[in-house]
Amino acid sequence: MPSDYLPILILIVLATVFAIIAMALPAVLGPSRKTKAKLEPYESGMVPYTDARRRFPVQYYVIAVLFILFDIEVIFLYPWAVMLRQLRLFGLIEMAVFLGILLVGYVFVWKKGALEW
Amino acid sequence: MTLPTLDLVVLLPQLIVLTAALLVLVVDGLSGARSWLLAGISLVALLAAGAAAIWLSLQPGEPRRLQAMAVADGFALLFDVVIVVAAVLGVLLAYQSIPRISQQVGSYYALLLLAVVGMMTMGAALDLIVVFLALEILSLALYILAGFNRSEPRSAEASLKYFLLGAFASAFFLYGAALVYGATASLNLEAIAAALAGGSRSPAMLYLGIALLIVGFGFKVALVPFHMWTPDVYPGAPTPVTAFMSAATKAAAFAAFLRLFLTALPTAQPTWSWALAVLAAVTMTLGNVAALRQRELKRMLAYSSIAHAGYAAVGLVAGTAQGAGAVLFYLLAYAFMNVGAFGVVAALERAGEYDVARGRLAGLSERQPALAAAMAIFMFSLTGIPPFAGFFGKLYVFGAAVAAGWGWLVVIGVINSVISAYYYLQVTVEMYFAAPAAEAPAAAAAGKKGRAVAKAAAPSPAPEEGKAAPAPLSRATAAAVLAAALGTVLIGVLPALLTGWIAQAVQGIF
Amino acid sequence: MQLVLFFVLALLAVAGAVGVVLSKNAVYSALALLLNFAVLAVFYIMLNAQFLGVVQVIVYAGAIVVLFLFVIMLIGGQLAPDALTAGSRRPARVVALIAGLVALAGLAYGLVSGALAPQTGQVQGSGSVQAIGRVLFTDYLLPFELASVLLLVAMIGAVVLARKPTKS
Amino acid sequence: MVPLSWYLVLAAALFSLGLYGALSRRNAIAVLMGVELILNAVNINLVAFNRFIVPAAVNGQIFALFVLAVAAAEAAVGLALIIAIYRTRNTVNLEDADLMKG
Repeated sequence: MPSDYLPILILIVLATVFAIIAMALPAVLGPSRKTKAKLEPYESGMVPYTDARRRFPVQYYVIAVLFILFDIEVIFLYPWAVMLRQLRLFGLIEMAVFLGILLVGYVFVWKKGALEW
Repeated sequence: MTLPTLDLVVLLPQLIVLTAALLVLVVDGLSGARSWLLAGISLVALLAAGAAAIWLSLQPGEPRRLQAMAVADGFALLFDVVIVVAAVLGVLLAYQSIPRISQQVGSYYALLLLAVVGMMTMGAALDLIVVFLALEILSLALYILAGFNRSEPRSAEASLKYFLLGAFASAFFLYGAALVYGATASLNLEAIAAALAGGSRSPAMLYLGIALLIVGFGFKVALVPFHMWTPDVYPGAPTPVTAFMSAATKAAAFAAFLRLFLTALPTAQPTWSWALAVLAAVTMTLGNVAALRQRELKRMLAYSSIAHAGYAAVGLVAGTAQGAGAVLFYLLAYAFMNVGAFGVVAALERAGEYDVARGRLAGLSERQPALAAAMAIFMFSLTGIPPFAGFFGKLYVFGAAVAAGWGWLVVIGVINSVISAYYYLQVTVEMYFAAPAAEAPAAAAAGKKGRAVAKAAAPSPAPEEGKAAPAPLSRATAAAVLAAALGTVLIGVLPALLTGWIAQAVQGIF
Repeated sequence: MQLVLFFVLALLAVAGAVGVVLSKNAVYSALALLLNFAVLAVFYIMLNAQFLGVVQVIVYAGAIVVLFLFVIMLIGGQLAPDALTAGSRRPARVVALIAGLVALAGLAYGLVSGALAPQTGQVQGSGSVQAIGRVLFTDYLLPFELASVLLLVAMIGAVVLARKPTKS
Repeated sequence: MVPLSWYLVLAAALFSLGLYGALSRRNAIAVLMGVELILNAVNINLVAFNRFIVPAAVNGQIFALFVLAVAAAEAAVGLALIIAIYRTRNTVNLEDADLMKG
């Protein structure tokens, strides 16, 4: 029932309020002295030598896509895991087929060198 | 909890092709591209799948079902055969030209086979979810195949256009499916029909849903207001892909279109058949008129394929078993003649070329008489001149429409056939009677002149002649063109071999 | 109470959609899309489809929007290729506006005049993970396996398309 | 209890906005976002119909689940196409980006 989700709603509201307070308080209370060093992105104490907003190499895209596709796989795995006891061997086989097909794709992607950078 | 029993034989053709696709991926991944091996696996699997489909369709008794999801009735299985025909010819055509444009030959064959899995499943689907997933499998595979030529920017842009319009069309299809679900409370085609048998509770919603479904399918088969991707994508895609998708996508989409509308929505037929009749009339006319003005072969064939979608839709408008059978026959004929025509284009094409100018055909009968004869057969058949396959396809489609009372639509169809004769026959005239252009391609000119005399005038080649083709014509391409020509002639000479079989097969969807 | 919640959320969802459509900057479009997706997840939970609500957050908000943003960052929002052939977009925009309005009017009329008599009986847990899993892995087994074929196609596609155009 | 027709009108509104977006935008990524909006409108419809018309079944929700999966796969391929075009056009810029390797 939707009312069961009330605690989650309260949590979301609390978290939002806390974040707002945490960001607002220093702005109101603390002094604001901006220096060049403070405004720079933090790079482990090193002086940054490039702009942070630069473009990535395209090779990363394949990794991102694989992430999406295996993310979809997880949404099927979750109800399967919940139901596995009742599905028994039948469930095991159908998920093996599902994963087998994806595994072939994974091996193909790997062997084609798309995962290297 | 009771677990279902699965009759996997229902999906035997699909399973064979899927296994082959996985095998291609593994072989290509582990041992690098060996073009002949990958093509061989694909060919063997496709032929095996076709044989399995024919074997299944000859089984006596009720069609076998996989739960309430898929059925292996004659209708689905014969459409499998049509798809196999287009795919086999597509593989043969690819053998020479794909390695020229890409190093990823394994991906090509795997995607083609996976597209075939989706196409076959579309014809067999009994549930809107399965129709949708199958449609998406074939669409995604074709978007990628259409953009396979990575060195040609126009090819990639055509592929993006295809993708965006296709995704848009899928969204329409889905919205329509959701509304039909809302109106009937069911996703299963037979349950939808049962829910509508006693009249719909919310007709406005149902008709909106049907309209959106027509838009979705209209995009896939390229009916006219939804055809704008075709003239860009057909020339932009590599020729073997164009050949394959022009015939096989149409077959798969029409299979699902017919089954969905005739099995699930027969009660709404008076409404949708009118809408489709108007679309079919506009499609035939605009497709043919636009094709008249094209100076490039692939673009001309793209518009001509739009017109042919219109002809096939006439059979759907009829909405009878006779009409459904006629569409099936038409698409089988179309698979041979249209893939064959694209095969000839592929043979004439130079590496990295975007489209083939029609002027290149001038004097082809001198240089490559067998190729010219095959092209002439395809052109006659596409026009609808007896005794070729296309004639009987049109005859049956128009006959079914007349029998169902759609006389005016048939009149438009016949007028259109006359218009189409102009540009199809002009191609033949150019091959046989035009003087070759001054810049005749050196590669193609190296024909065997000795054989040129024999059959130059007659439009029917001896089977051996295809093999004796000039050097630049690869054996695989020659075999594809030859097979397509033989099919076109055989179906045209002996249509009775198929009609009885088809008439029985389509009973399953009513 | 539920009606108020519905209106607030619906307003947010529509605002998100408007943001997607009207933002000039692709990054803002993607963020508005995120808002829209997240609000829809709440609707799913209100509609007793809890599992779908969670999946909506994981897949749409967590994956698809991230992929969109990734690509926008990769190539720069303004640099994305034109969808259709170039030319003046004004006629297209007018057509789109008319199409959108006609679609809205038609759909709203069709749906409301459909005079549906909703059966609003209470049903327990029909959207739970168990209920989904029970049906998905028995009755809808074929679509489930087809989904993996679809993912395989997408995987091959990513490898084919995202590689450098190599010319031998 | 919120009536069904409200959900349907909300879905219709999202559909129309998505339609407008997909037709009016020039940027391919924005068009794809419009399509995503339409797919979400579909999902609202499916889930709402499931809840109000066949509350005992879950077939509408399962359809919505597959729509989601397909939307993700579609986005993956579509964005890959966009990147592919971008690369064939602007290979030089992206070669610069490869410097990040070092």
